[in-house]
Amino acid sequence: MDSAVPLFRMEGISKRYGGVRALEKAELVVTSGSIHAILGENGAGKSTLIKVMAGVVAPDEGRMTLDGREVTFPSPAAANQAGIVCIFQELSLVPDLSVADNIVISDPPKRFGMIDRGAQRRIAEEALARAGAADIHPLALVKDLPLSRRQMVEIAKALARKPRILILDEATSALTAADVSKIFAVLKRLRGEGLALLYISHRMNEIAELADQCTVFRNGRNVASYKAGSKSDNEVVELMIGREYSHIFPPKPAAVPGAAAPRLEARKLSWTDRLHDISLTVRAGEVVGLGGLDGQGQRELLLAFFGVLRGLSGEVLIDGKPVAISSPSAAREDGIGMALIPEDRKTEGLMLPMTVRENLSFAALDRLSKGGIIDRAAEQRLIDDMVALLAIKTAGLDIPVGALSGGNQQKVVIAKWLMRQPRIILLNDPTRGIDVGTKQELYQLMRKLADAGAAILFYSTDYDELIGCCDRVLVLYDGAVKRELVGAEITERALIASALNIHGEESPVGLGATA
Amino acid sequence: MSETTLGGIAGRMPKFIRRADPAVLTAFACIVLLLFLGSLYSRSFLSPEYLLQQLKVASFLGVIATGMMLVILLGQIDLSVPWSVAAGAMMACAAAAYGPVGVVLAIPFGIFCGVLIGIVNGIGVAYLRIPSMIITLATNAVAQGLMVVYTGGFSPQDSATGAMRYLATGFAIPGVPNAVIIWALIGAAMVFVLTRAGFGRTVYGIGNRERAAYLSGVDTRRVVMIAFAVSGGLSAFGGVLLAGYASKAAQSMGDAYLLPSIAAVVLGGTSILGGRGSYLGTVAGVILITLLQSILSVMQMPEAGRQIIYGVVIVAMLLLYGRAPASR
Amino acid sequence: AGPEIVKGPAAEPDCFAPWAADTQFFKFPKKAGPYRIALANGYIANTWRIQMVQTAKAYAAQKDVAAKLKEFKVVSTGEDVPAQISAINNFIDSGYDAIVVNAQNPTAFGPVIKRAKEAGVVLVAFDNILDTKDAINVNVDQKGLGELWGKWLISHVPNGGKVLEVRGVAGTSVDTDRHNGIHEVLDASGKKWAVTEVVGKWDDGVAQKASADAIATNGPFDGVTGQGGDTGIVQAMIDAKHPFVPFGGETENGFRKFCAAHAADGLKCSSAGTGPAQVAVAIKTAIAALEGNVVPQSVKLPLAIVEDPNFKAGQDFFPDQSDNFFVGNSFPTCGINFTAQEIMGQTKADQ
Amino acid sequence: MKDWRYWLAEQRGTLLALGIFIVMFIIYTSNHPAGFTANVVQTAANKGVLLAFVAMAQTLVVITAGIDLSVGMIFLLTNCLASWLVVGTPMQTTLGVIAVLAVGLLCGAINGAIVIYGRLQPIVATIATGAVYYGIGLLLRPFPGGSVNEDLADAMTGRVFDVVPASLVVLFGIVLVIWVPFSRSVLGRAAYAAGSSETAAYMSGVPIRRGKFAAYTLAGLLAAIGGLFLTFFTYTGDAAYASGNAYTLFSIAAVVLGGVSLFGGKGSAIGAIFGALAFRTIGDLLFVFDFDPLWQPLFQGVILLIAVSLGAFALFRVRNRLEWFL
Ligand SMILES: Nc1ncnc2c1ncn2[C@@H]1O[C@H](COP(=O)(O)OP(=O)(O)OP(=O)(O)O)[C@@H](O)[C@H]1O
Ligand SMILES: Nc1ncnc2c1ncn2[C@@H]1O[C@H](COP(=O)(O)OP(=O)(O)OP(=O)(O)O)[C@@H](O)[C@H]1O
Ligand SMILES: [Mg+2]
Ligand SMILES: [Mg+2]
Repeated sequence: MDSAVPLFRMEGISKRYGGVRALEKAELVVTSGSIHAILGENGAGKSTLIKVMAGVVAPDEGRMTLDGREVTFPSPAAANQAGIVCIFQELSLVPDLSVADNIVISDPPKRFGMIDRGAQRRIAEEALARAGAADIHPLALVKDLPLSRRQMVEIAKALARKPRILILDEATSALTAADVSKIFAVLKRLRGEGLALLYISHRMNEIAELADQCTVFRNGRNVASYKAGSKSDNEVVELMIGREYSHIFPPKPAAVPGAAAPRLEARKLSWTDRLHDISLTVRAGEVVGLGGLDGQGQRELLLAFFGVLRGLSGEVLIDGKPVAISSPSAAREDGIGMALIPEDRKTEGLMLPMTVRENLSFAALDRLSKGGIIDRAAEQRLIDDMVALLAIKTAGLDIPVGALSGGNQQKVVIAKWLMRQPRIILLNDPTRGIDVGTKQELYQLMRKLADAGAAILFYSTDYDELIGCCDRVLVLYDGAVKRELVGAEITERALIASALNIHGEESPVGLGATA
Repeated sequence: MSETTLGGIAGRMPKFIRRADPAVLTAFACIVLLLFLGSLYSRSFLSPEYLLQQLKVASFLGVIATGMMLVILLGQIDLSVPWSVAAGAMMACAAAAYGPVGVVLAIPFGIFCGVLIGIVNGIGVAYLRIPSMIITLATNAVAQGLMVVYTGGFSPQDSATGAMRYLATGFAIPGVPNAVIIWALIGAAMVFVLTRAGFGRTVYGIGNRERAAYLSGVDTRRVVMIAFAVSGGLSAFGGVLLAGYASKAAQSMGDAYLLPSIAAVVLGGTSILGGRGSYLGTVAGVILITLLQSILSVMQMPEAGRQIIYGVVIVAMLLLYGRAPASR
Repeated sequence: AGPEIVKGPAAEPDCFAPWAADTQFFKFPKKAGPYRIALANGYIANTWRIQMVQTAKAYAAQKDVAAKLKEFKVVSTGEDVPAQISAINNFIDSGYDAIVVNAQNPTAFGPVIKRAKEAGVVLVAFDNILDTKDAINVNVDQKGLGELWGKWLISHVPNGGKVLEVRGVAGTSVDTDRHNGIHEVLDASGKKWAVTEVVGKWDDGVAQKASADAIATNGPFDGVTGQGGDTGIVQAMIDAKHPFVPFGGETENGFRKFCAAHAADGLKCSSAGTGPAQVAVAIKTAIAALEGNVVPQSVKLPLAIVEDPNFKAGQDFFPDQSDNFFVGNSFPTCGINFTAQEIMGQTKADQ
Repeated sequence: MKDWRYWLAEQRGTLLALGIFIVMFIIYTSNHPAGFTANVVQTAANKGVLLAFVAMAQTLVVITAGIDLSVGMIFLLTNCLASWLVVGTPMQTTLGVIAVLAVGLLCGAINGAIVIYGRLQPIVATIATGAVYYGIGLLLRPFPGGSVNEDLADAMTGRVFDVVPASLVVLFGIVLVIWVPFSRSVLGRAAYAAGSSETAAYMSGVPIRRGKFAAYTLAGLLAAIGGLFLTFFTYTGDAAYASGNAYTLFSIAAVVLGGVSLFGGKGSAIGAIFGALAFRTIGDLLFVFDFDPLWQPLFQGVILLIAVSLGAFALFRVRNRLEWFL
């Protein structure tokens, strides 16, 4: 494995965005036939580093060598030519093109100068099969696929380019355990074929399973490189966050108060063929998890509560009284007080070019205004509170929120809803792509909000989170509640088993929850 | 970019300039340049009468461009301006035929007709999700059809009322044409709405990402609808003022205002994609366009040359400051 | 199946006056009535065109005319020339006997004229006429109009001086002819004239703005001539407190109202032109041709001229009518005389 | 899902436009006094093909999520130019045609360069270049006039074998020679990709700039073909501002009727062609129905309003309100 000249080397790479130092003399050495994990907090500069590598971002200074020869990449296409292929954190699929079009997009097969559709389809099918996603039809439009499928297409697309260095920037953050294990098998095979793989993830268990070599980034610098397995998880996390790291999950309260009417209740909620007779309750002070494989109706369920879906049947009750919520603006009204932290913060949670201030107060403008005029003093007070409460790291309130790192963006999304002091909080996979430190803060916050009397419904693709945070977990399968796990029943084994619906002993479907 | 030096200079400027967009500053600089070039041709381009005259004429475009800006901030466009202007003017004059009550209600009625057109646009864009570029084109055609039917069938009265004349050409404050005062008032209201009111914030929010605004619990459809209604109303009001200026309404009044109003908003640094822009910029854009048209006209440039210079100047100015940021 | 080329004079020589001495005369084969006649209009959305369409309908509805018509159809195709060409093609294919056209473009109708000739369809153009010897043109002497205005200025500003000329739509032959007429006369006068030209596009708003700018930068002027949008030009003078000066202009009602009101202050006007009623002459010509009468290939319309001090309310202008209304709706030699009410109130009366 | 279903889903917009056109055309011809004759079809085809070319031009740009408000003016400019150049001997005529097409390409290329390399928003950039092109057209033809090789013009606007309108044959040929290769080329795909998601396309190493540039340039070419046809149809050149603007706006309407998304990335020029033909038939309907002349513009406006609102019916199928916001 140790050859004299490393396959790829980056030295003294710096990149600044305005006043932010995304990278500061960063170094990286990549060798063939190994999986190199890059770790670091949100905003540590991981994505920027690999964007430099992939020709998306031009570094301010530094040099890169490939096979010992100095290279520069003026465009992603140039990096591709050199055999560097990247799966970006923000997906780079073209939504209106088909899966096959996307897979061959950088270099489609040609005949008589035109794209050869037959050949393209064969290449796509082969690549999909290699990525373990043969179930995706090559003619389907990417925009019609759920996020997790798109991620698989992204991987197939990368493989179709026959890379020498394959970079995955949080490529698994939207994937379910089943897909992840498929991907891992593929990655390990590629390593065997002599590729160099760079792997960025915030999921420690994935890194433990996969990586040969690890490099930790902090504040735009590489602070440590070590052989995988040579450091304990706690040591690694401390390297990442630069401070002592203790317990992840806050303690759960002993028992959930059960006297009053549940804050949020659903009775036989159905919607098209995606939700089937879902009944559930969430009490004030409770954190209820939604589990199951990705795409089993969890997102739709949250959207249904929030008034986004049309043609719902069944009943939704707030404090025991039936309500008809027909829009998010109805859902956030005083009597209901609901908040939704949406799935995709960049397109659903935030207006990226607008300032942190404008984003924070956006959902609470009606509360902060008198006669339609914003009370700027009140706005400032509330924003200060929120920034302090969530420890949002920002260079100022008047910079675009898009300039914050992923984790801090997510905090802004949450803070923007907390400004309304919601009574019911729906969370749609809020920790996706967020570093351990921030995650921990979010877990604490969730519990704090519950203790203060909020009812929380929490969907996560991460089983550890469900186990660590939730008082109860409802496992969804094919749009219906398959099982309810309470307290100590919430184990990884139980979650996975019921998610795959492979339980012999079927529990009384969901209805138990309404009691 | 050397921020330190820039910051140093900016630090010494008054606050409103420091906060202004470089695009807006450049636009104002272009105005000065234009006047300078004009004055080389004839001294009278710097005379107060001429400048006031331009400001007065600019205020008609200014009022119309205000509505256009609101719509553009949403990331939409309003192509129904020509016949909203004409309908506003014609209906206001027509109302005046109905006795003293008609005369009193003339202006509100004209504006109301514009609002109606705007509401149809708004329903189409916000509720039926039809691209604004196409629905406003269609309502423009419908409004034109209605006006043709109306003119032909009802032998309308089309002289402006005294009030309309007064608004467009009178002087409430000596030396300052009323049209300019009206534009200033509407502009001030717009600035206030855009910077201080919740409505303005939501407009910017929707322009940036309507989906996120909707999920924040904002009734985005209503906001879009209101914006189009306001745009229609302002176009019609522009028509009312124009009718006052010309002391009568005519069918083709609005034709000359569509492209200039879009160009003015964009020259003022507002992003045609929505979500970004300041009213000060629109003011600059309006004055710029008006001056350019007027100077070319007075220089007796043949039409062909005027069109060419007009186009080249717009492209040149946009290249100067209206460019999107580089992608890397 | 084209017309026979014959010697003059025409059937009604006073009405169907030949354009020039060498104008040819047509005699179409006589067809049995009643006829199907179509009006292929282009643009519709301005007062002139609306008034024209209304006049056409009013004329076709007159008893003696209606008796000769089986069908009178009007189609407006907008500004697009090919659409108008297609409309005429369709009329030919549908077997109309005569087609009256206000052409969007004088030169673009060659192929259609050919087809009409082959099909034996009578084609009559008016207002914007056709550049051809194969169709009938009902023609306004645009250059003569310019000459008239030029002479008016010379007679009222005898020593030459500064003149504001507000032109029409650039690139149209009407604009060029009128412009040339004015300048030829002025140049021939031997006096010194400083003419400021601006483009008013025959539109009050545009003309007013352009005039206001011109007055502010190049004024004051000793005389004004405007091809259209004249109400706006006078308005600009009033707004700028420009002294009233002699004015040669078109026939808008609003302009004549001003002329009548401010004549004493120096607004000495010559108001001349041909109103939209010329469509009636065109229809009349078509019918005459179908009846086998001799008609000139190019008919010269008389100009409706009113000059200071002869503006009479209720006859030359209508104080309670719209400013945009075009006066000059009578062609006495053709027996055509509409009142304002007849034209603009027509639909109302029908309902 | 079966393959053909994906194909169907992809072609839905085009097929819908085809359907609308066929229905309207049947209404038109069955009420036409002359009926469904070769003459009537030829007249409709000649008029429709003009707009079809301009609409195809617009489509190319719209696919990249841009818009070209100068197509109408390129159309006029090339018309004026053709009225000077496309005359004389077959050799001269051929050179003239080539020159006219080259000027169209150049205009498109200038638009492309300003939008892509100048990084200006297409709406304003093309408003401005449109003014310039119009000005040049007016310089070339201050008055309507000029001439064209009438043999060529008659051949292009006549009929092949006395049945099929030649203009339709030419249109078909242009589709085969320009649209089909473009849409299947790497550049064409780049244009689609750029329109659908410019960042994603860029990050995937797609040559977006070249793709967009090609789209704008070919749009200029197609508009010039339209301009040539206008010359063939009218035998003259005419710099009529209103008409240039009208074609620009009509082309947008045609594109939308043809199922091309103004947001980019979706649709085909074939759909736009049917959109153009359908749009033109709206105007023709006036001819066969006896409307009071003053009500005709209103009728056209209302039909247009209804036609563009048809797409809104899909809204009732939307079960997830987030789909409102693309
Ligand atoms: N386009 C940009 N404009 C301004 N600042 C940026 C931009 N991209 C990144 N940054 C800043 O650079 C820093 C590094 O960002 P980067 O995306 O590389 O972090 P990361 O390690 O990938 O974080 P995460 O784990 O959240 O994805 C952050 O502070 C971020 O705010
Ligand atoms: N193999 C495939 N090939 C092409 N398209 C697919 C494929 N699988 C899914 N899709 C498309 O993705 C969309 C959603 O897919 P799918 O039903 O698998 O989602 P999901 O998240 O698994 O939800 P659920 O399990 O609740 O049905 C469908 O509209 C379908 O068109
Ligand atoms: Mg990252
Ligand atoms: Mg499924």
